[in-house]
Amino acid sequence: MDFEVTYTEEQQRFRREVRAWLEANVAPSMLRTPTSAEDNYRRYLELRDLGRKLGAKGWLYPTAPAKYGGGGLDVDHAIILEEEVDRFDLSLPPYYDSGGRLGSASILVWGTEEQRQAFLPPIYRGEVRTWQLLTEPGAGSDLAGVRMTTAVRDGDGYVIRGQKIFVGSDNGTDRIWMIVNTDPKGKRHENLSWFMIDASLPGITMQPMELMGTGGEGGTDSGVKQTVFFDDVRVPAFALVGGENKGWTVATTHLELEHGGGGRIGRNRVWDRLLRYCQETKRDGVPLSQQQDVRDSLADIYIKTEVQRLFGLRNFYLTYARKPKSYEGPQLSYYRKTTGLWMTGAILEAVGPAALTTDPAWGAPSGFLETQQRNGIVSVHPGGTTDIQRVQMARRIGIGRSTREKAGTVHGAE
Amino acid sequence: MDFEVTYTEEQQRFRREVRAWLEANVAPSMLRTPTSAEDNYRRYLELRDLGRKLGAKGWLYPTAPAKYGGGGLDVDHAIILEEEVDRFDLSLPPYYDSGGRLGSASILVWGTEEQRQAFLPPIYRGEVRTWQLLTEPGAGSDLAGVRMTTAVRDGDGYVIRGQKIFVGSDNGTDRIWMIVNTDPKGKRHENLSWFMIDASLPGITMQPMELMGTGGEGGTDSGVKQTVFFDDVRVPAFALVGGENKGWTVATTHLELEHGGGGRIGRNRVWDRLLRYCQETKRDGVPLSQQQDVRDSLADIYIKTEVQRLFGLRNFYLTYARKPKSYEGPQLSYYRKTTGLWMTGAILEAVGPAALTTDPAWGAPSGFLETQQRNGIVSVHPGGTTDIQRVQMARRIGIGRSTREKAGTVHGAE
Amino acid sequence: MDLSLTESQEMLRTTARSFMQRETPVDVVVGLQKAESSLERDLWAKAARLGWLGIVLPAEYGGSGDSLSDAAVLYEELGRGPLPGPFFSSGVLGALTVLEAGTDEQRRRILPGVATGETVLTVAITEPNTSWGPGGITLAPQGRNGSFVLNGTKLFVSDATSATDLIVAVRTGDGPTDVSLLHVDAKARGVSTRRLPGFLSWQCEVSFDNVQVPATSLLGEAQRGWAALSRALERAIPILCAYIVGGCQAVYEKSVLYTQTRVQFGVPIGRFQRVQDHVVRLVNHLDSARWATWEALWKLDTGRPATASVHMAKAVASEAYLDVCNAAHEVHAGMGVLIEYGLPAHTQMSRTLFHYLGDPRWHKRRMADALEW
Amino acid sequence: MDLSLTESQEMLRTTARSFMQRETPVDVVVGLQKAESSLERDLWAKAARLGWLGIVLPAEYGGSGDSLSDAAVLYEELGRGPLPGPFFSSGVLGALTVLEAGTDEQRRRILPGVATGETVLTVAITEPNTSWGPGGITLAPQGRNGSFVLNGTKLFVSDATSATDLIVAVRTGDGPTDVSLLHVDAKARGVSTRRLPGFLSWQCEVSFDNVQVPATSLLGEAQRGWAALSRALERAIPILCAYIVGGCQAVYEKSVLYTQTRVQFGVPIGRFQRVQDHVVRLVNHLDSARWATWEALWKLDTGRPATASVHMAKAVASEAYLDVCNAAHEVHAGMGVLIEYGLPAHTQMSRTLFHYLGDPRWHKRRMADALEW
Repeated sequence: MDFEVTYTEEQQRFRREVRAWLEANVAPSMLRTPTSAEDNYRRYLELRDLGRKLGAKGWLYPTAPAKYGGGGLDVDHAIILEEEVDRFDLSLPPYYDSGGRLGSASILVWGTEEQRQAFLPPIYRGEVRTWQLLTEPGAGSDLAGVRMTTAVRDGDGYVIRGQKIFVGSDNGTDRIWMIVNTDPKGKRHENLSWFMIDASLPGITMQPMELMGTGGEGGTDSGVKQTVFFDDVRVPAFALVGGENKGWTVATTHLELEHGGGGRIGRNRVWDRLLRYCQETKRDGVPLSQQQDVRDSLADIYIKTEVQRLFGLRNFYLTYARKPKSYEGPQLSYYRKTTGLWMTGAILEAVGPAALTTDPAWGAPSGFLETQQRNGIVSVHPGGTTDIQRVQMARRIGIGRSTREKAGTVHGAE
Repeated sequence: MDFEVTYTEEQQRFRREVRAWLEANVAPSMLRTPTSAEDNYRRYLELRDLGRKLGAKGWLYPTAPAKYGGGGLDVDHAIILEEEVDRFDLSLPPYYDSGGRLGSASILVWGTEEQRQAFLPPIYRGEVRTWQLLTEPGAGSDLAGVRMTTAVRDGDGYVIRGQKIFVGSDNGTDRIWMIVNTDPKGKRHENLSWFMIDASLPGITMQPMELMGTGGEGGTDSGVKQTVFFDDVRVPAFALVGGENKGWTVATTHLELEHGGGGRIGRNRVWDRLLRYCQETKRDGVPLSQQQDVRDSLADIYIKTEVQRLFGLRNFYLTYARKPKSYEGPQLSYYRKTTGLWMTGAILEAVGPAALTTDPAWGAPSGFLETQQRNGIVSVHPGGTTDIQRVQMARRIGIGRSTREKAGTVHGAE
Repeated sequence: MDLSLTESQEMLRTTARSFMQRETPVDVVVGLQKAESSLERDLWAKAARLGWLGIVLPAEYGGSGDSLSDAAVLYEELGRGPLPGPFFSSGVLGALTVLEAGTDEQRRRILPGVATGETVLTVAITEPNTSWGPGGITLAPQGRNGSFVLNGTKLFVSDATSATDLIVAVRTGDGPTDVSLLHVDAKARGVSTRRLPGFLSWQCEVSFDNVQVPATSLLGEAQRGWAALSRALERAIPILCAYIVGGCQAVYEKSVLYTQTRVQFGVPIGRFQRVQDHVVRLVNHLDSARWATWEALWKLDTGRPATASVHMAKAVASEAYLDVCNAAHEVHAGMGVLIEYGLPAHTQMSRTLFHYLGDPRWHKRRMADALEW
Repeated sequence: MDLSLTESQEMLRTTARSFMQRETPVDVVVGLQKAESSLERDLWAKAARLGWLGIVLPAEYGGSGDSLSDAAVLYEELGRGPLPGPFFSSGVLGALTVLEAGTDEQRRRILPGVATGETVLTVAITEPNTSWGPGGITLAPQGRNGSFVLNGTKLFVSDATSATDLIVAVRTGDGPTDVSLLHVDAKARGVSTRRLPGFLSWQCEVSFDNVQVPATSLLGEAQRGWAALSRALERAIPILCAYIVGGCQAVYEKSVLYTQTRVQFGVPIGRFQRVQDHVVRLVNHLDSARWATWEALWKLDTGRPATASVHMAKAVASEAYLDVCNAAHEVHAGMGVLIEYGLPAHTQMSRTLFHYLGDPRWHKRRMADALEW
């Protein structure tokens, strides 16, 4: 076995190139905690700009096929990129782009050649941001139960109406990747379809939801998600991906990736900052990290983050070495979610109420522990609750149902 | 609220009477760890003898109606008896008598007057020992699925055939309290019946099962349960309790009591001995109880045993004050079982491998910790697994089913 | 043995519950969350008229002379909100501290105003070291012209932004428990209070910048402050636990209702064993907290040694509320994190009270000490 | 990056698994449980012929010179039984200790016999204080006529009743790590061994009553014993972890099969979410232990600093096996406690190995030290 990528001289050169480029193009201010709504928006625009620059180099979606505007890089180069971006506390993309990540992967597998050519380049180049729209008031864990948002064929297009909730973050989106019901009387799993549409179409309105936290992807802890309303929104037929009423098949790819099937390499950022905080914060003259109770808590937390890293590494390896997977995707997701929730208690016990405040004097730097206290809870739900992850695991292990369920396809045309 | 029984002068006199009687009649040798199978049998006979003496005074089943040979005592006197017996590390009855405890309670509720008069006095007086026979190879958690052991009407009696497992302990029994299928083609919950029969009837044979532990009631950690075979055993129709195919109704009483509905007062014996052991055992010159890690474990263990005591007290109060109950019975059972299993790990961590050995030099006195290590695991299953207890809790809380399920009746004719 | 409430306790419960339903439905509780001060004038005045602010005080000091168990019945109802405001800080911990520490003159001067609600107390104990033991108290006043001068910070002080009077624990000697209590006007020059921002409820910073405190503000005798405070805490903590039990109960009821009404996969989600198991975990915590709390209250009200029970109750209740909220979030998934739904108010309160007056580890260790292992 | 086994490792796994299936089915493993000695002559001889007893030894000492990862593949298969016997005690920990501590002469004298199986080693470290640190070693030999005289007890020594040779850690100075290793003939006058009875697997008491040990029996140099033992432990522990992973894997497979075939309430019990959740918990532990173990092995085999990883692997694996067995018992209910079913052999082994070579708390603290927090 080999738990590390062995880099060639050429790859090390690439690393140096990436690092130099990032140092030149990532301003430290991009990582600031916004001081106001306007500042938040300005910061967002800076990150989008960075995304476009990364996209132009093929580094925004490094392993995506070059012919559609992706980087076309092999996995080793992609790892180098992820590692280097990680050094700046950023992810790829450096802003919330859920529909871009998951929609593009789905389109790669299930879209027509024309759709790939039309939809993928703007995503891969960072020209558009895309949000995914799945949940409805009546369909959360039960995604197959989507019913409130419908698309009805009308001439050369479709008319969408309905409502989606828990969408995106703040500062709006360019594109929408959504699942709707296209046959209200149809059988379960045979009545859904996916659309990739413009967010600016007439009839689409958004209204922010105020939440305890967002638990979102790297950096976007705006505390806001949107309710999106569709009032007879006309979309072209071309926007339908994977075929009418074939949406559940497409969803298997989408969900496999969302459920952790793709794996992940890289360290746990909360851990790094937590350790540093405990080393730098003294109580009664002694660093927290030198107090036995705190040390014991830190050891438990560290081990869980390490196991999570190892699960992510394994899934990453299985994905890119194209090895068969079964329960590993939802296992990573389940482990990550339950660990995050458990960590809220472990950190609170270790650090005390300082973990709860964003106060610059008495809380942890940039309130990162307070964010963890919220997001450790909130993250348990998006992309499938812990309960749903266990449903998936059990099916793939081959218990609970008469036939063993397979992992969704995550490799597309290349 | 009042968490204690307030005793009258008369009751305190009763306590002194009980204590004096027990001191005169309980030989310390009864509590010995048997040195051989023969010694184990001798000890059993001594305990049976003690049971008969208790029975003659009405103290074996103190709250059972006097007219059937029980003590006819009120709850305060019963508590005094239990507390005093507890001081001798004994329970009432002082030997494994599951069928006596649960069978008599069921007969009190569901038996005819003739059956009460016939079956109850020998139990209450300690003249007979009774085992309960419920589990079959194909029906464990699913008690309603009993099918292998059948009783077929034949003239003035029934003929029983089949097989029961996980029965009793060692040294045999006098009576058998069992559930059988009396209508193999009948509907679920409408095809079972209970019988109270002589264990000496022709056609009944027993074969010991070797187990990791028994997890049994007070004192009988023989490590043995029986498989009982019934080869065309003829029993009188009078042995049928509660009516043919009415067994599921009778079972609700039986199970409510078995699942903790009756409540319990009294301390946790493992806890008392564990604390004493940790105070008396030094490592590197320091008592275990003075070492911070051990102290922390002890605090966690103590709290769980206290909560268990409080749940038991609450159920005891609800039962004897005849207040309505819902999930409290299975909650106590669930808590007791999960706590016992959790304690195996907590004790192992606190005490180290000394918890695992019965060695007189290096283990805990009489190997009581080793017994806990086994029985904490084994006790999770008898009388309904932790999973089944949660099924019951959920139904009674009113979730999971359209109608809320009620607790079984535990009060009989008096 | 009798594990039911008395008739008068049942009445108090009914009164309090209908008051809460009328005056503080979920939207009111949620609306209060962002206020700098937790005290809502109108509510406060009504509570005073109901006699709630002096519930633990003897009649001679303007209170109703109820038992701690009676007070606990009330606080269980307040906890259901969870109703913010310095009810506990002033009416229980503050009141009991003055009762235990003050001279009779001081009690007569301070306590009637507490009962009427004019005086709002809070007790400032912890400092940046966040320790709840006497060793954690390092704020030492300097003496000047027979009065005290305070310079320093008290941290995580509950409801300080709504307090009129602060009881401040200060170090006045080198012995481990050489602590005194000062009664400080919250509006005195040099005193500033602010609510700490974040995922916590009205835990405040109190800063003292050359604050002059007259000698007469010393509650009772010097160096006896810790002993008095310990007695007050022992009686106050179970009432805080009752507040927590009320919170757990409300979250339990919310969760059961949700499992019964939320339909996914064509059935109410309560049909799924995993969802049931979250509720089972929740109710086990709830009942653990409830009975540990009530046994401690019973011991205190009947004059039994209660120290170990009180420590156990706080440890159990703190852990319970935290995990009850976790379980409820698992039941509710996305719906539970909507601020307007009301669950986040409990979640935030559960995190706050996890540490307030001592976290579980602290109380478990004090429990072990009290049991003389 | 490559997280798969090499071809030769796959072959070793196949060989070992078919050997185990043929030679040590469940009834054989269960049958061995009560024996005073864990060593079954016939099995031992066959294992020796397969080269398993010298798998970690260089060729010059009669071994096969395999990597630790190779050895781990073998031990994962042995752990599936769980196959008892001093395979690990002699062939891994004993062999590595002699390799690390001994002079070249001593290695040449002792190790070839280990590889052939004639010599059966065990390393006696812990004493009644049950500590795995150097401070726990208090057994101090007296010098007499240039030889050592031993009086005292070593406790929880694995497989001592089947050992021909003991490596005994003794205290020979007052410094914290002033420990030396003695090579003692298990049949020497005054040495007695007995298996401790109870819910544990071949953990033995070794008593020394005026045992004369010649000076030449000192392995390597005096006072250097702890350093050598630490190096040996660092390499041996991940192989023990692999044995544990094999145990977890076997219990997992048993449990999955049972959920698929056991019918209750008319359906296989795997349909019930609660049963599934026991399996989920189980497989999460299994995979945690597996990957933590394999990363530590990889670090050792590639010469990377591995100390923290080794400590983590043992902590994770110890906790995993314990709770994997708990989860399996919940899946199996009554059936799981039948001795003949084979699960209790794992349960007992999981309890034994929880502490053996250091319990999770011990290793977590050493991990924190190694990470220099």
